[in-house]
Amino acid sequence: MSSPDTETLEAPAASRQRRLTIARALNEALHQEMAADNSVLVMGEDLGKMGGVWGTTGGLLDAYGAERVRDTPISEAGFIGAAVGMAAAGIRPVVELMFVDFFGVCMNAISSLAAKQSFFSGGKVKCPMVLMTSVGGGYSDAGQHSQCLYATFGHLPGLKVVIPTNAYDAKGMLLSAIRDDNPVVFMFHKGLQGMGWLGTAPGSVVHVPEGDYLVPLDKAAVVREGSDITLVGLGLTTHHAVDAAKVLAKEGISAEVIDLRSIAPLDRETILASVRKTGRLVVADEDYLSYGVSAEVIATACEDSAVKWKSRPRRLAYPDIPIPYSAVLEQEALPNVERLVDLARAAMTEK
Amino acid sequence: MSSPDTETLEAPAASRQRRLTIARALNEALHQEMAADNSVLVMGEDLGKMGGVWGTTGGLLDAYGAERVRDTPISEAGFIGAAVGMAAAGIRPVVELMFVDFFGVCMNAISSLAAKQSFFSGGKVKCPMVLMTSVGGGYSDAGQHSQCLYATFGHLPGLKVVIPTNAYDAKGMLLSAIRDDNPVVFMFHKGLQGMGWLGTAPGSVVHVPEGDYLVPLDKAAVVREGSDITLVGLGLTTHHAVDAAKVLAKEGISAEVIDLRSIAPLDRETILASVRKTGRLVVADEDYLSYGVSAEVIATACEDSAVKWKSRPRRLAYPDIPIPYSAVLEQEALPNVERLVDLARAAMTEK
Amino acid sequence: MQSPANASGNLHHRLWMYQAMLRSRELETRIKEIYFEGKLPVFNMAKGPIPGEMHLSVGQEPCAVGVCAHLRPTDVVTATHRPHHVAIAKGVDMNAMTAEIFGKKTGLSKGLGGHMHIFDSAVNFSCSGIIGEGTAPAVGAAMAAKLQGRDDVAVSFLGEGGANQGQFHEAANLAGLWKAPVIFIIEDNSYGISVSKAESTAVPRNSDRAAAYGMPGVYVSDNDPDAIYEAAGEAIRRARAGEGPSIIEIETHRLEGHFVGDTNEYRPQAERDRLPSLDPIPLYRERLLAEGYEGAELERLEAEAASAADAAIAFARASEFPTFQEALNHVFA
Amino acid sequence: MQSPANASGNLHHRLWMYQAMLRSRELETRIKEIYFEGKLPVFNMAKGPIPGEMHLSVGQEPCAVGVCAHLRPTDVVTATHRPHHVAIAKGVDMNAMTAEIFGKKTGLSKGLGGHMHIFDSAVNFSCSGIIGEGTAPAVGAAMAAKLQGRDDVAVSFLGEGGANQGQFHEAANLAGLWKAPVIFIIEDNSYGISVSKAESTAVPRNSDRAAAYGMPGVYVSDNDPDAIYEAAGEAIRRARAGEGPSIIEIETHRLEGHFVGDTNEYRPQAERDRLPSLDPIPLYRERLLAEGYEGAELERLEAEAASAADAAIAFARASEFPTFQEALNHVFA
Ligand SMILES: Cc1ncc(C[n+]2csc(CCOP(=O)(O)OP(=O)(O)O)c2C)c(N)n1
Ligand SMILES: Cc1ncc(C[n+]2csc(CCOP(=O)(O)OP(=O)(O)O)c2C)c(N)n1
Ligand SMILES: [Mg+2]
Ligand SMILES: [Mg+2]
Repeated sequence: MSSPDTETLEAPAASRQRRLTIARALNEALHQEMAADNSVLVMGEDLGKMGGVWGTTGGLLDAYGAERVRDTPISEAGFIGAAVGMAAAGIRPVVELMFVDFFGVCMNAISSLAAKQSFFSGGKVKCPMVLMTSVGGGYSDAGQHSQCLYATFGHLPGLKVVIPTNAYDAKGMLLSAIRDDNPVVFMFHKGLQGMGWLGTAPGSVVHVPEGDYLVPLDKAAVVREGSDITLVGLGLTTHHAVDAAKVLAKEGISAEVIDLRSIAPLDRETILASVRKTGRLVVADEDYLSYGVSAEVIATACEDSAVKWKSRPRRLAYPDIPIPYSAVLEQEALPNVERLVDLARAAMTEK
Repeated sequence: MSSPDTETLEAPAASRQRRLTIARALNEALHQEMAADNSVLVMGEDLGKMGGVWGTTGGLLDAYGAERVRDTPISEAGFIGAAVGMAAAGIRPVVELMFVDFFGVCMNAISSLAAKQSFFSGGKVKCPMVLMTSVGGGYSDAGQHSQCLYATFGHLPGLKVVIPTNAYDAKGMLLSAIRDDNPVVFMFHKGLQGMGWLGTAPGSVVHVPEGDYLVPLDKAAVVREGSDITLVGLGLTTHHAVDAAKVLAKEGISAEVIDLRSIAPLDRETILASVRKTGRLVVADEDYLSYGVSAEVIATACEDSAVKWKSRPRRLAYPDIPIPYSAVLEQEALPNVERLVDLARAAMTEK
Repeated sequence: MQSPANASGNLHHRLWMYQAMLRSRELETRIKEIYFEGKLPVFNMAKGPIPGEMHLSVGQEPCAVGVCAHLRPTDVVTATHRPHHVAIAKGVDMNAMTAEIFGKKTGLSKGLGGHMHIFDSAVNFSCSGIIGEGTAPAVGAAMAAKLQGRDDVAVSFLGEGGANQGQFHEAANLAGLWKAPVIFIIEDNSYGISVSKAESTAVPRNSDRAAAYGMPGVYVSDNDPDAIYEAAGEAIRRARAGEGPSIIEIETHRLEGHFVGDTNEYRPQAERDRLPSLDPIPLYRERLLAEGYEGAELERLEAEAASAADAAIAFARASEFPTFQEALNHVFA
Repeated sequence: MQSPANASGNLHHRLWMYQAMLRSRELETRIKEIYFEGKLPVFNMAKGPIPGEMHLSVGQEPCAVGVCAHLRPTDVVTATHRPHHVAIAKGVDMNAMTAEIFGKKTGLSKGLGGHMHIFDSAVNFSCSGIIGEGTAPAVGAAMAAKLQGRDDVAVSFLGEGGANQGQFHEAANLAGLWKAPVIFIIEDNSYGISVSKAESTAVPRNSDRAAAYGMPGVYVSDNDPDAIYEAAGEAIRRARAGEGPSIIEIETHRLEGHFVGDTNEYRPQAERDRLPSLDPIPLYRERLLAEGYEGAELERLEAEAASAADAAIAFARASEFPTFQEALNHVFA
């Protein structure tokens, strides 16, 4: 397992470690990969002069110039589609869709064009493109700037879809994504990004090695081992799950926490290995409930013949409503540690 | 239950019954509703002079004129977005997205604009729009003209998403959809449509009353009762499930068949009532497997405390690959009766 | 705030424009100040009475008032992520709008929408945080008026950055094709966040793109309320008369950052230094005085705007938060 | 089939164009006939050796040959749902393309793609069944050439109907902005399925829209291979020289229905009656003869095209179907 050890998600790292935010880790990965491989190009809105709304591209324009670090018009279908054409010609474009919520203006370029180049060409045309995009809410940015849409991307074939939970994974996964010959949708959660102007889950800020390393794009991580119940999360809900596990530990409940990291492909083996051990499952997802990640994880476990259920699986997800602006409403709709703990307790006591 | 009785899906209707294809039933619904309500307007590509690629709008142009039956440019984001503006002003637009596969060029108009008008306006702005769209493959139209994408639409809040399985439901559901004050994504399966140039599942051609009647948009139908196992389908896979049930019946297995009809909202009660009775479940879905309808149905049943499982739930869905062109490959990838029967047999014998 | 098109005529349109600009400015000045409440010392966007992003229209008020001075409540306006000036000029209820911005139950949308989703069906105003999203619905609204035999028009506001969205192309083509009574108002403030117009747009003027859609295109320079009023008046007259759509591009200025908190650092220093001198409100005040309007009258309007803004803030602050049931109630009509 | 830009020079470009038109026509004539095999008596699109939709380019061959005569294998072409003429003119392997259309393992994409997804990486050709989809990748391909220091160009073919897609606007703006060496070829056959250009497009000519993107726009009338050759030559020369993109709109004719099976009934009778007289191939033959080309030479090319088409069909028919493993193998690279 190439992710940082359990402790990094749980406790401040030892003092001599270099702890970075996800934003800084992504920025470092981009710097290093652009230096190492001059076929890498960065393109999107406000990535150049401004360094990216999400702090990922700072310094790249100065270091690599305007040819390789391109600010674009507000034409997502255009520049993502253009990236596919570049990728076929041997360039490795990293493009940004500023908010995943804007997918509707450019989804064809992603799910038809990028995702199907390999298939339609019988494997002859490659699309080594990374689509970085921010997900998640919790800061009252309302219904067009706060969605996760994990399952929207996970459902459509031909895309790899990943979401790192901490800075170590973020750097290693972005390096893997850029080197991958396939389109990778690289989601970063705003509540983990470590921007100055947004609160950040402390567990996302972890030690990040300076050098080059890869974290695989197809492996979930067991971020905490346990024996009584499996808690599955992704993005911010992984942190909720770790926090819930700590609360449960005080009650004598040993929870194993799985961070999906990738939803396409979904690492079904890691999920199954855990649920076969614990016989109990709670999935925490910030995406909309219906036809979401939580259902897929539950179905995966329930289809398996080797799981011996001690209680029925449960899920916590965003209700099937647009994301309300008012903070009181949004906070009530979001999954949180308390509700996750409640569900885990229920799974321990009820059938 | 307002759908035709079990027999209509299974046997030719009595001779004095008026049996229509889904295409004719939809056409009749549009004619009747345009006559009854002059705020209804039809808009899309090739719907006027040509009468619609899917045979749904024949005769409307002559009957209601070019103001109310509008051919459009190939500008889906434009005309669907325009329909939202019309709908807010009291018009009831029925628009067509010729193939659901083209969603990527106009999804913002559907999932952001149409779907969220009510929510964003605190209930003050309505969007009584019907988006008709064709789904499904099986006739070698390849990877951009054969998808179902049920879950893609079902996952996003603010849309009602329905798919009729026979002409009776088609007419009654379209009338309900037009009169509904919300955006309804009305999917019709090409393999059920009854176009001259496409094969059609015979069970879709059923008696359709001439008059006005409504079929609800939020209720699944038990199209065949049974006690040993529940088979859940939607669109074409409902017909597969009925056929599978007939095969199973010969083996002494009593299968109950549920036609979802709506995936948003999903009629969880009808599913649960059946699975509580049978304790066995197989879901057949022509949409991509992961994060699809099949997982949601399984998760719904597995979350329920009242289901006493006799064997684990199973699913048959389109594999997570783009749809191949070559007929031999496509047919191998599609769910079919045989595989559904196999899964049901396995559910009867294994844990 | 009724537009002069509907007001009983005793308020001259230039005073109305001045007043509407002031109202927007006074409200946004207060919003900006309150926005920082609770967010400091370490700025955190999630905190305070006005959380989330906040895009101010400071400097762009002339675009709103010059256009909306011609509109009736039954005319439709779609605006953008930067909506306040247009909303106020269109006559959106300031108290309810402010309450919405505070996420309160008394807000236009009961707090479900927020600052980028101001919907006021009483005056047919809406806006959206997705660039280009309002263009096509405006065409639809215009066609609805036409089909229903009304001589109402629709106006779609967008930024110069938004004019590079495909949706705009599709909407403009539909409008030209169907001779829809719609006017596209492009507020050219030279920037889409940090990206300058020269870095985003292949031609110097979006008004020249009108020819691609068979409609007139007009460029109004200098952020001048009177010139905007003239140009918009002619376009709206044409639209009402069944002569079809228009594009008007207006040279305007974003005096603040893209959103509150953005420090405009990507703009050249000389340009930033010039910004205060470009404030259209004092410039218009001078012009009105020079042309013989009474200082006392202007002061009265200024005081009125300030107190309207105070009242709106007070109303919003005093209002209750919604209950969660509201969020569940309005997913569907 | 190498274009004259690469051929060793012994084949004059007009003969090359004639030959490439013939090849496309001969192949499509056979495809049309075979398309009905197994589908009758009750036409069923799912049946026969060539199932699914089939869009023929019959009548539009001049657009393909006049442009591709200037291209090299390293130039990129993106085409549409109506791709055969362009593919053949770009030098796509006819046998492998035909096998793809038959869904065979020897097909360009092993039968995974089909007629709307002809991909030949040897000559940098691709196409797509979604209207407008090829426009932006062409801009990207053009920028790649520029960034990699090659003087290759990219050409995006689209229909006049496709020019109303938002993607085209975004791609054209990017191209103009970045001075990408890309040429947009709009095949104006007056129809998008049943919808005429007048019913879909706010302006008579898409070439006039070029001004909206800061690039030259040229309209070529009369479906004339030589005129297309001239116009394309100039645009491609400009692009290779770093002078930026162009739009060329070509008046052409769809002599068949939108797809095989479509009977063109929505077209006025007089227009349908006129169609056979508009066939560009006999017209071009007459011109070549009138200008002194040898009849025998033309007959040789005709025979060659027919036998190339026969060979392609025979190759496709004789090939095996793929195994399902192929479908699993290529979801990812
Ligand atoms: C489709 C889409 N892409 C990107 C964004 C992010 N974004 C918000 S405002 C903005 C700049 C808009 O520029 P312009 O249209 O000129 O309006 P202005 O902000 O200058 O008023 C961008 C890129 C968005 N909201 N929607
Ligand atoms: C985005 C999208 N919308 C609609 C269609 C359905 N469709 C296929 S071909 C076609 C007409 C295309 O017209 P045009 O661009 O003029 O090309 P032509 O068929 O005349 O070659 C349409 C509407 C599609 N394939 N993609
Ligand atoms: Mg701007
Ligand atoms: Mg055409």
